[in-house]
Amino acid sequence: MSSPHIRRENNSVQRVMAHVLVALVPGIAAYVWQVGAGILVNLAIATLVALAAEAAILALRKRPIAITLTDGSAVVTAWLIALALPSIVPWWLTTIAVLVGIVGAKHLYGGIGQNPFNPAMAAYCTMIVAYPALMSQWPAVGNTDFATQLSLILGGTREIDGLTGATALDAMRTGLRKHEAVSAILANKTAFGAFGGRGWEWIVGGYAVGGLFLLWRRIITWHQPLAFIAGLGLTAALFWVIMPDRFPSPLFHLASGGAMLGAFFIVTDPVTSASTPLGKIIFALGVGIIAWLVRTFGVYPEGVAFGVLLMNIAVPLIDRKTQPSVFGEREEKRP
Amino acid sequence: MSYLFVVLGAVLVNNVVFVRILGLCPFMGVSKKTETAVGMGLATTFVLTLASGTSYLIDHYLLVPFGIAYLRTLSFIVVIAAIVQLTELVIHKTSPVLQQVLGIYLPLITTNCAVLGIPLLSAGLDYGLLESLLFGFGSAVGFTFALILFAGIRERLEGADVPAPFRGVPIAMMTAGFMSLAFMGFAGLDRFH
Amino acid sequence: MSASRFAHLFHFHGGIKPASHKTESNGVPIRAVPLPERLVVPLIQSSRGGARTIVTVGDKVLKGQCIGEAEGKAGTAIHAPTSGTVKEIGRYPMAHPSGLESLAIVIEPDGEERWFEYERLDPEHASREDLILRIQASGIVGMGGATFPSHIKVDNAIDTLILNGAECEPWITCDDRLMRERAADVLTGATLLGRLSGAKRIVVAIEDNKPEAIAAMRAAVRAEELSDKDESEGIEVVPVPARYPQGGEKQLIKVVTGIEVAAGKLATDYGVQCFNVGTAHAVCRALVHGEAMVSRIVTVTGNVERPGNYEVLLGTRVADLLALAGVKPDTDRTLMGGPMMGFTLPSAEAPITKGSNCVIAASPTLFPHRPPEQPCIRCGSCARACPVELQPFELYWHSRAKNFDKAGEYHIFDCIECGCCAFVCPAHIPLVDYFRFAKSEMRAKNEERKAAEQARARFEFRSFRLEREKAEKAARLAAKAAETRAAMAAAQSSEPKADPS
Amino acid sequence: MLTALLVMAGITLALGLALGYAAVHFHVDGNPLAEQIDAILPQTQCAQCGFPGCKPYAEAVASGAAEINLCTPGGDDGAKKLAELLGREFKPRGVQEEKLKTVAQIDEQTCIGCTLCIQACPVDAIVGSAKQMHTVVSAICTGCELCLPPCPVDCIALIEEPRTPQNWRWKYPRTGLRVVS
Repeated sequence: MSSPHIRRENNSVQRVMAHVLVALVPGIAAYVWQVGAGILVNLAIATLVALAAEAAILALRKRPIAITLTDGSAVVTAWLIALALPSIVPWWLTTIAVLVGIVGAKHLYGGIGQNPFNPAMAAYCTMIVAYPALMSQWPAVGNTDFATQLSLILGGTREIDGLTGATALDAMRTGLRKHEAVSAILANKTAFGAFGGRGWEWIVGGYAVGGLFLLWRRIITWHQPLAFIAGLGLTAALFWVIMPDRFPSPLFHLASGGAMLGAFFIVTDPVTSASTPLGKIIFALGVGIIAWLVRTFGVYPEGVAFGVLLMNIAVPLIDRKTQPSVFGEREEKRP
Repeated sequence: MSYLFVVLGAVLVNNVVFVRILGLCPFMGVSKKTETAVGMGLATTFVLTLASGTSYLIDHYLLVPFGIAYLRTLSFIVVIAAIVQLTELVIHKTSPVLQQVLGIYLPLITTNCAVLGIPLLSAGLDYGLLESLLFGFGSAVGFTFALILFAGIRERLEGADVPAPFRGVPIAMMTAGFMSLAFMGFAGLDRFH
Repeated sequence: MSASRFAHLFHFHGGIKPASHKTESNGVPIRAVPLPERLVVPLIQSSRGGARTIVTVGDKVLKGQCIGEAEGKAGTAIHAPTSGTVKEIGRYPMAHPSGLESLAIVIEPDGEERWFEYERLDPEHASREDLILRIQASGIVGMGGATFPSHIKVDNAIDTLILNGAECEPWITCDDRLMRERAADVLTGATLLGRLSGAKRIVVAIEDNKPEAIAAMRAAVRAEELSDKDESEGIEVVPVPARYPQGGEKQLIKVVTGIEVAAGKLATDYGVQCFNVGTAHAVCRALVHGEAMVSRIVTVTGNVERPGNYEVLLGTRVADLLALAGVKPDTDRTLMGGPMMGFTLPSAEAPITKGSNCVIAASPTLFPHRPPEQPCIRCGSCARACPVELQPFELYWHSRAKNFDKAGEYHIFDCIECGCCAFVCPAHIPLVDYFRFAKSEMRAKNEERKAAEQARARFEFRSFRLEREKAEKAARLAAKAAETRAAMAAAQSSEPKADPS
Repeated sequence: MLTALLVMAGITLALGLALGYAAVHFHVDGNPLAEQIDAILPQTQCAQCGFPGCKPYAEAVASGAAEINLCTPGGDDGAKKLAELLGREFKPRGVQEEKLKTVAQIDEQTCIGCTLCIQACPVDAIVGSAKQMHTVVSAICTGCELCLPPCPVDCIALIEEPRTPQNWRWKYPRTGLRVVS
């Protein structure tokens, strides 16, 4: 055994993952309060499937099970998947999504730390491409009780026009495609609250609080959240200033869909994000801009996940091209 | 503006590899290292642009006037193959630098499916000469783009503890699949006006 | 004293603040060690060249007498640590992580401690060349651990001399005690080094967690000023913030002068040079008192009853030293050097050498074993801690996959192996181990490549020579044949035609 | 139908003529490949591949006359590099231990000064003259073993280079994780 012979105390991957889980709690609490406890069932299903899948693969590959299973990364992925999917998707959809994420996107690449694609977002994108209908049925806020949600999750018939509601993003895009003005859409629909989706504002706020907690505990750095918010917000602001009736405001973009979850929990994933300071900024900026493009012009309702996957592709190149200069190199470059 | 959409559409939205699923052999074969990926990309850009232009001319001035458009595939293959061979010979003799950069890749793509597919597609799309050239060029840039990004990921994957049955081409295929999935996000972006 | 020119210190990137653990050993004055039964003095004690033995078994030697002559320009001499008899010249385990053996001279002390009398030099009047030669002959090397020969280092014209009293490694306090107790000698050595290298100013840099040492050195500077020597003018004691690896040469130069010494360059290229306080002290002993380097201060600490600093004769076995300090029973290994950069001693039989600044008895409670390695999650903590601003997680990724070309691209040879990255890693990856592995493999590959180049050139030349010889031989034969033919033809033609018909 | 035939024939004829002209006019000689292969070979000149040195083997590989996995000192690593360079399939050389570098050493008591080993050495690493004992310059010796068979008195042995702190190598860290690559 060689140096160093001492290590920082109380420092482990488990601790990092535990912090992320704790930081998700405010958002989940708001979710339960505003939308209903169905999400808890989905979270539980996702967690169980994730742990079981991970354990099975580790056993198959004859790798130490306990240490990897307890590092908490599978649980984080599971929770992010559950939070990204509509909370009333049937149990088998959650299961498939988690399997895609944990097995396909993570363990086929060698497990934690080696996957190029964000497992949660890879799972989400696969699901939205494979099951577009199910993936666009969200519980109408304040309109579904837990029993209904549970029956839907367990595979109950989905004769549920009154139970599902359009999300703020959906309502906005449907209106815009009919060439309605933004102000008119906001005034007419019940999907909107003060600045985002009705009820969802609380959840989004919960995510933001959790994100600030992670920043405070130095689990994440400011680069990605700030750059993501700048990428999405500034692009939205630019178009909104020019044509406020055709493009919704930056605040609306940031407060709806997966923007806040993405800003603090997805683009900050250390494994699949760029790792150099400049790289982190480029990465998250790119995710923000692509998210806006997909939301505004694309065929899919939410762009954050596609933005993340697309930028994941570019990460090795970004990292390579943004290597900070090493000690003494700056002097060299100086004439 | 519409020319810009032709290029952008070909680069991102209808990316030749990820959306049209063309040119997979060089995409898998020459993507182990970023340097070779760049070389291959440049060679493809060169050949594809050239091929688009020539096939447009052949199509427009020979095949269509004589009413033998059904011979497109055949004649395109012949023409493209010959032109690439010709270019290779000329480059080999005249420019050692270009030979170094493109030389070894040119024979590889003489008639790969992307090089043949793009001119065929553009003939079906009723593009003019400039549009055909731009379409060929844009598709090739999209190919280069895909190849370089893919090579970056593959270089990193070299250090990953990928399960034995998935090492090498299988995991590369998986990765290409996820990349393709990601590019689906661009769907619809070229239709906005 | 004039106002400090160092009101503004510079900052180096990264670094860590481990628990310092200095108080265990810095409270007690430096103690002497009773003469051991025998002393094992390795012939190689410098990073740049060894010594050639000039004694034979049975020789009587005096304390400080040269027993190993400097080999080449870079070599440094070895001296008898005490008076006695040469018992053996053989291979002994050395204080090196490999646990390899090296040639050493074993001396049995006679207990008289009689010094060998060198011809005295007057440092005030002797020539610069003589003084530098005396430094080499006295066997002085860098005592911070790097053991670079001081006579080479001092033979460079510089502007600023930094006296390194930072001692940033946790647990080690030998420089601290040395400065507290022998400040005047340290200062004299530093001024001599400064004079030899033409330095206009001398900066004594001490981490601010050693207020007593700072005070002692300041008092020594004041005393020097009172004695009215003109050299005292450019000397200043500068407290630097306690942050590991503050005492790293490049980091300290950056903090004091703002200069970043680039990879492949030397501090002297920028007109700066660092000397350890221990080295300065040794220079003073050698030039002023005529004593060759035969001992050094060693911190013995960790899991021992009586931690502290000892003045140890070179060649004393680590085991003897540990016995003196009273090792506690749950000790499971011995570290040489500090906990950040030191190594586990393969054998406590290894002797103390010129670079051994600290011996730590380690127990699982004081120095817990590393938890199992987990996969890297690219969190970037290591990059934030790296004082050389490398990307250790990338280096790790490529070193682990034995992808050495890539590791080289990410500047693996700039790594100073300070251990900050491994200290902060949440996945408990022994990053430095991977880097050392990659570096030594890369060095070996490089050597192989050079050897292959040489072999190729020699083979091609041989083939060429053989061809040439063959051609020459053929030419010779042809010439000879032609000659004979010509001679025969001539003989034939000169022969009188017997029968002209 | 006839037009089609004529047009196609015209196209192919024109292209064929152009290609034929170019093939003659733009012909280039030389094979830089052998040099690149030679650069990868370890230059021990041991001839264990069956060719009289590294350069001849490189030329044979370049022309396709030899397999890429014949080089013993280069090992699997070298074969892999060749496979990469040539775009050929890598074939492992089978199980082999990584050998420490060895150098030849002549037992000077036994040596009779026959100079046979000197003639065998591909890198001129053995010095001495007839009837005088010979010695190996170990810094140059590649450990190729070619001097062993000619020696009539078996006075040459290969010895491992002694381990010193200079050539000692750090081990690959042993951890719970599997070694990749």
